[in-house]
Amino acid sequence: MKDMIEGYITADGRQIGGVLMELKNITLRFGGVVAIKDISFDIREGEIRAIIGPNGAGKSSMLNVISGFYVPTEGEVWFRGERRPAMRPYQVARLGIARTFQNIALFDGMSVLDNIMTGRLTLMKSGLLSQALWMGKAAEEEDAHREKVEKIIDFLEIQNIRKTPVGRLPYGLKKRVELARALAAEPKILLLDEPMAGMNVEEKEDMCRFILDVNDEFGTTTVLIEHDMGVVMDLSDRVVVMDYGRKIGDGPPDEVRNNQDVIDAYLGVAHD
Amino acid sequence: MFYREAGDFKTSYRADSQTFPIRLDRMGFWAAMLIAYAVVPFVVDDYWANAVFVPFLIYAIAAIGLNILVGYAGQVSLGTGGFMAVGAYAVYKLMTSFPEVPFFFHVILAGGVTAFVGVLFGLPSLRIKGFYLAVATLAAQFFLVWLFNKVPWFYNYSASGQITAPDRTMLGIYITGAQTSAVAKYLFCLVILTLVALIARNLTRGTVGRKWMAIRDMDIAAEIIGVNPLTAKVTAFAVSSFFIGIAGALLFSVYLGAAEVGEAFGINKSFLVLFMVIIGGLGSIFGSFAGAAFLVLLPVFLKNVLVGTLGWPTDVAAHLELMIVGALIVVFLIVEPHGLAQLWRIAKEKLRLWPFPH
Amino acid sequence: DLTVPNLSYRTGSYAANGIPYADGFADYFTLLNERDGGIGGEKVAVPECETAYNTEKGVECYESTKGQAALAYNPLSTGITYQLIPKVTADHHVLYTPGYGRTSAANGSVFEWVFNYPANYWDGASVAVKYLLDENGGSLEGKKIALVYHNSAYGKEPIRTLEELAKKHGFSLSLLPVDPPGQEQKSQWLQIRRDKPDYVLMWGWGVMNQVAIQEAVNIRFPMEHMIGVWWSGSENDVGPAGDKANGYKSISFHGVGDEFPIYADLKQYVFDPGKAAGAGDNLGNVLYSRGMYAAMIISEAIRTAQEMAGHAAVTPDEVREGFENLNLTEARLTELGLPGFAQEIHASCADHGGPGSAMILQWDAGTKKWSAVSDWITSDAEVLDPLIAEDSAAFAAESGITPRCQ
Amino acid sequence: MTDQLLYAAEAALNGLMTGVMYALVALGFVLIYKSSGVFNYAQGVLALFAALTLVGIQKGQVPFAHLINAMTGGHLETFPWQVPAFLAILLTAGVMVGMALLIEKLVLKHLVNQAPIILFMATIGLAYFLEGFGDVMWGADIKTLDVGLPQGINETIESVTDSLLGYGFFIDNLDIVASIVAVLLVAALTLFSQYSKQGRALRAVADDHQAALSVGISLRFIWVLVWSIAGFVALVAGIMWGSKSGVQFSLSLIALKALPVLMLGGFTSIPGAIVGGLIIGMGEKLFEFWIGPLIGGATENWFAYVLALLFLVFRPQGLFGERIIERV
Amino acid sequence: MLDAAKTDTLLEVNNIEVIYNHVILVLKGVSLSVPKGGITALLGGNGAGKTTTLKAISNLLRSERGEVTKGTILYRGERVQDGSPADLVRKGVIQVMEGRHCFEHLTVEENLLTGAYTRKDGRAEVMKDLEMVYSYFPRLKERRKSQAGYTSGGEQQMVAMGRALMSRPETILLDEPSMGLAPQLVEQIFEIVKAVNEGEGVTFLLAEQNTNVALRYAHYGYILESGRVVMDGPAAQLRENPDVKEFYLGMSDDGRKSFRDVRSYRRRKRWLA
Ligand SMILES: Nc1ncnc2c1ncn2[C@@H]1O[C@H](COP(=O)(O)OP(=O)(O)OP(=O)(O)O)[C@@H](O)[C@H]1O
Ligand SMILES: Nc1ncnc2c1ncn2[C@@H]1O[C@H](COP(=O)(O)OP(=O)(O)OP(=O)(O)O)[C@@H](O)[C@H]1O
Ligand SMILES: [Mg+2]
Ligand SMILES: [Mg+2]
Repeated sequence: MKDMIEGYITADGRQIGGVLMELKNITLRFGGVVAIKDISFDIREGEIRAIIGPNGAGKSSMLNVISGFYVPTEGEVWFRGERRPAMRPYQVARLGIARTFQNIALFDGMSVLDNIMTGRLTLMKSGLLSQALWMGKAAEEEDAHREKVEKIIDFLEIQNIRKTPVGRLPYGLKKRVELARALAAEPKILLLDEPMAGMNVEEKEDMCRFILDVNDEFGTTTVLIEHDMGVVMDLSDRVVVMDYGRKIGDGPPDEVRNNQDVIDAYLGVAHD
Repeated sequence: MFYREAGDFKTSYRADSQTFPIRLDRMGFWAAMLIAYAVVPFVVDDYWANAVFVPFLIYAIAAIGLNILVGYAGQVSLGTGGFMAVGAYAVYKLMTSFPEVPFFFHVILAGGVTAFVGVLFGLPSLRIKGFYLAVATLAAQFFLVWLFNKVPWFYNYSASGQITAPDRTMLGIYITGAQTSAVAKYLFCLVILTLVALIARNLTRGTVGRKWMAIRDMDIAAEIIGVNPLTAKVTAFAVSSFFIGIAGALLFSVYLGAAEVGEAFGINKSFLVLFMVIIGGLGSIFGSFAGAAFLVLLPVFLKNVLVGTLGWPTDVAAHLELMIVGALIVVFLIVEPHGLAQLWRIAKEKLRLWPFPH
Repeated sequence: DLTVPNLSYRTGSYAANGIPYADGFADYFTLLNERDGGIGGEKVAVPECETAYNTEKGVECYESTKGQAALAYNPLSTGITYQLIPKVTADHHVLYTPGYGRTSAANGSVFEWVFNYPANYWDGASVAVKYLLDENGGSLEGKKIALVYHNSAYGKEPIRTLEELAKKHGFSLSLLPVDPPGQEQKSQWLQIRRDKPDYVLMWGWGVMNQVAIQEAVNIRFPMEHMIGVWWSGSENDVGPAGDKANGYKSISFHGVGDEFPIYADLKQYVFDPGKAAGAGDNLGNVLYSRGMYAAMIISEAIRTAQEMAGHAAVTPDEVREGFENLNLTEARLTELGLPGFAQEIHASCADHGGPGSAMILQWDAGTKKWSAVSDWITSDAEVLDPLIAEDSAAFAAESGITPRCQ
Repeated sequence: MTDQLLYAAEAALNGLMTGVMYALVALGFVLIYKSSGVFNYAQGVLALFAALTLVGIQKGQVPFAHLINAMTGGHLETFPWQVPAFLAILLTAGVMVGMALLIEKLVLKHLVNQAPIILFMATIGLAYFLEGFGDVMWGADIKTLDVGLPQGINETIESVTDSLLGYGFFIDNLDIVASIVAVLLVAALTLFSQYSKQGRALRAVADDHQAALSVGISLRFIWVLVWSIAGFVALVAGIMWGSKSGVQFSLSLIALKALPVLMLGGFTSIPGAIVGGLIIGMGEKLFEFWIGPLIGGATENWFAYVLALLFLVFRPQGLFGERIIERV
Repeated sequence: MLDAAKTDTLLEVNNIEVIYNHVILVLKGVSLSVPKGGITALLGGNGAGKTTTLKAISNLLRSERGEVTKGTILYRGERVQDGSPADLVRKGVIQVMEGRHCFEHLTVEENLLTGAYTRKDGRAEVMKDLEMVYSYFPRLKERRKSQAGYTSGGEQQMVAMGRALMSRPETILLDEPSMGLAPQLVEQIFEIVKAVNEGEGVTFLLAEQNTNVALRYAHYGYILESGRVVMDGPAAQLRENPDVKEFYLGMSDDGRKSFRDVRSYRRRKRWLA
């Protein structure tokens, strides 16, 4: 338990810190359906934490609990050593938790740029009046944030679609824009729900690169749900495996991959 | 290639986020302003000013207001008539209670009062969505009309419950009342419309606007990325009602001169403004102008053609007018569901490519 | 040409009433043009403009016609009237609103350009009460009267007067507002059924009238005890209730029916040549007659103006003089082929409201005809004059008008 | 029982009956909304148009007579015949089906997969058109509709309650007929949407136009079907309301009274329309009875909406509406 | 394995051009032919136009304000691009749309039953197929009574797939069937595709990003890039193509590379771009 608090250095030399968030005995029920059954795990600062499991296992529901959209029936969420009180999702977002969605949830009527700018809403402060007049603070703030957003746009290589309405984008680019929006919030914890679904290998590689770079550069803690085992095994530091709402495995990728329960429930065959 | 954006490079984000990033658009805008301020006042006659331009300007204000709520924040409202009535009665009470205060401030204050009422009726939008909300806003429409009809204080205890705008001046020129010249009315409304459009434009391109649009496009996701739905919706209701209140105040005091609440601010008004917004284009300031112009001009145009030119009986003409307006609305929606603003955008894209089809 | 715009409504909620009125108005002028070559040899143009009972369209109509030196406006809508009052005063056009509009416009010293003779709403209220007094041997002490009214400026008009009259005559008055359009009036009529008022007065317009009469029939309220103002007493209103509406009464300030001699001329010059404005199925009915009445008064005022000015092509200012000096006698009415159709009018600078008298009509469902059951009844000037003075003084103060006619 | 209570009971009962009349209009809305997600503002005008057509056919009016006369200077009025009520109703129903076909072909077909508000606007356009069209076709004058429905107080109920309670209740015969018809309609429509082969397809279309297309549901067929039924329901509503007030433009405004009913019952629930109608009808009558006199009366218009609004705050999808799915 | 040359062409797309919103040109002359009884894969990156191609075929384009402006689409030699989607379903072509598109308010079972909307062979047959779908996707049987809107992403994908199977089609157009499915389920879905294809002779045209699996099961493949077909050929052949290997299969000369190494590696130039 000791190193839980102090952190460690990974094989490729990244610094993993202490426990940033801890989920304690989370249970989530919808009427008769039990989506999550008494699950506990922790997320450490700077790590890439994967959640895997068969369809309907409760992975997305878990992210929803973390981001405050679902209130767990039982259990507690601890963040930075304190118990997080009941909160509305927008309050959770202000704590520095950003996410992407499994079913893309972009704002279809807005341009790519505006979508990404919404990611920074929690950081923008100017009041209604100064915005109405578009003088002084509002305009300056807008420019300052625009600059940050442009960096992210460059980083994700979506400069050429900046002004396109997102409704027209193909699926893969939408996913990328969603990632950009989440990154724009400069989050402490980044929650990614199947960011690479519907992409081909080349695009997955790009996406992995982004995730790794973010993690490297800003030390952003990342929680990743993904069905591509290659990606999960290569990227993540630790993996939680869920099945039917229960946790059936938790540990470094290699360990999980060889866990018989995980193989039975999820992988089918042992993956390389 | 009449319409070009190539060669228009921006060197700062400020320049890139200005209202008309493309030079040609900018020139068009200044040309329009020049015509509106320096040409129209000298060429219009009373009929055009009183029966066409003034209502157009006022409805454009209302349409911008409603567009903020429906087009930007995605909250469908059918209470516009009621909110306009709040503006009208507020301005009436202010004008009669504080005659020494300049009329311009009355109008702005009337907007403020309406904003407050709008926020009250906007609160249920936290729970109620879509058409349920649309129908719920009718509660505001009917309740407000009833209230202004019922409580004599609002109409200064006049025998019939009508309110009549007293004479008021700005800089020594009559703005309301019978002596007002058509051009004065026109210019006063034009100035207010210009201000309203600028403010609306500023709000919709910044943080507030993005919050609204986020709520509109997907409210749950918006909340999860950090938009407080309460404040976003409430500000949308407030700003929208503010503009609508101003429009109501002007409609009563400058345009009509006298009003009775059920007649001038009935549910038909709500629908009319909603039409303007949708025909013009949801989520577009330009669209609000286009929609208002279209729906103010169309009946006048049809009437003049059918009765004036073709000499048909007025009732046949009126019925045909209804049919034509109805059919045109449907045709417009079929041709371009996103309104005149979108047609304009497509036209520009075509022009840019011209003479090539794609 | 002499221009008299016809601001009519043939569409919208009140189309059913607007149509016969506009027809009567237009047909009368057509008759003058066809038979007499106009007024004083000058043809009358009656450009029609559809307002749909909508105040904004009313403004549009006004603006589009005022350039043609329009001589008089008659918009048949209280709302439009209120809007036009300041406008006509500034632009110098006569606004003629027989039996509707702003009651205190009867005071010509304040409302220079507005005329509303022969009677206004307050006259109507007073006439109804006087008629009931007659019916009850001169006393209404202890009687209960209910007013069912259109919940709008128009419907609220008689309340003040009736309250005064209730004080004076000792009857109790209960007020039952009906929200327009008025399709649903169960609450009001259940209350009437419970309270059992002796009489019901009605200030309605449009569908409200039909539903009220139907509901009254439903609760078996005696039709003879129900009196509608002139806007609640047309064939349209009693039609849907069928035979059961027999005996319903209404006030009127003009005669009805197509037995007047003028109809021979109308037939010869207007209907038979196919020049009629409508389909011809409205002849002689209440609203058609009222449209005709308005046209007749306007044309007589123009005639007076021509006589005073000494030329036929009169201006709006001259026509105002004509209105103010109108002297309509029974003899003149007979000449016009309308004997007994209306009361005499002797207007003056201060008096724009006329005699204020009206009669009571009753509906015979068997013959489908209205017939008079009273003589002309004059309103109670003792009660009304102070009210009019008060209201017009308030308007004068508000709009900074110094009363004329001293 | 005190008089006040008896009166209140009478008001409540009549409110229930009135509510059923509202529900008749609301039903048309529900049907169309449920099956296509279209909020059909034109439902009220549809009722007006149906009633106009019924009277026109019954009385043998020449359609477009006024227009033809105006153009040709003729004197067309009526045909030399009258059509029996029953036959006229059948013919009118036929006209409504024809109308459904046209609406689908000219309007809806071109608006597949559009946002609900666009479809809503299209129906308002349609309402304008129909309003003008109805006037041109049949004239804007008021018409008396008589298909032989009983009207006026029901004397049996009056005398029975009088002998039992000492106060004879007022119930309108027309309301009783309307209630019976409404119950039959609701039962039939519920069966249709729950158990017929098309029922599921209707709901599928409302959820997702594209997906419905992709499994081979013909939107055209569904829409024609539903609009025909809604047209028929509008005819029924038109007959009931038209018998009471005559047929004229204002008839279309009853749609406004149906909206709070709809909201309260839930846009997608057929039984909800009836239950919503009962609650609204009774609520507004009792409010007018108790509170109305204190605040000046004529509260019914807004109270219905406020009542519905209060319900919605607690149940945002109405009493029986489908749960609004909120997921990410 | 099927030999494309020997079988009839069931579906033929000739040089079609698609424009959205009157201005956005998306397909710039795409031609395909789908042999009867075969599994044809349509591969390509994001925005290449796979979905658009499928929608053009199934006539769903019009409801997105898209239009086929040039070229023809023939099914059994008949021109089909002017009809409605329902006509096509009646002819036996059904599409499983990208992004699931379940009927949210209907239960899982009702969703499946709508798939049988056009069938005329009686309730018993439909029920049999329902059982068959449940046997393919046991998870759905557990959730049969829940509203589809509340099921997980993968479950919805199964619903969409099952719904298409319920119509007993002759041809299925599958848009990204594997998206969001757990690995063993991806295999399973393709096994089902194979089984249905072989057992019942159903023809498949599938758009897929998971090139690896797709090429393992397909007989023939087309590769689309920015609205054009840039390469086609029998699946086995495509799998061996070095470019395909690199860009779509993620293989370099020395086997699969780790996603962790992507940072340090530079891409070769692409064919077009
Ligand atoms: N709001 C809800 N109401 C009812 N049931 C729900 C709700 N949200 C989730 N569920 C159920 O909970 C279970 C877990 O769903 P969840 O979306 O978390 O799965 P998942 O692990 O993300 O699966 P997938 O990989 O398919 O996305 C599913 O069976 C789903 O139907
Ligand atoms: N409704 C639309 N309006 C305008 N453009 C569109 C529309 N739908 C798609 N597009 C454009 O068409 C192009 C092709 O999109 P399509 O969805 O067919 O790609 P795809 O190959 O299916 O990609 P993915 O693998 O991401 O699903 C994209 O560039 C996209 O921007
Ligand atoms: Mg999931
Ligand atoms: Mg695709």
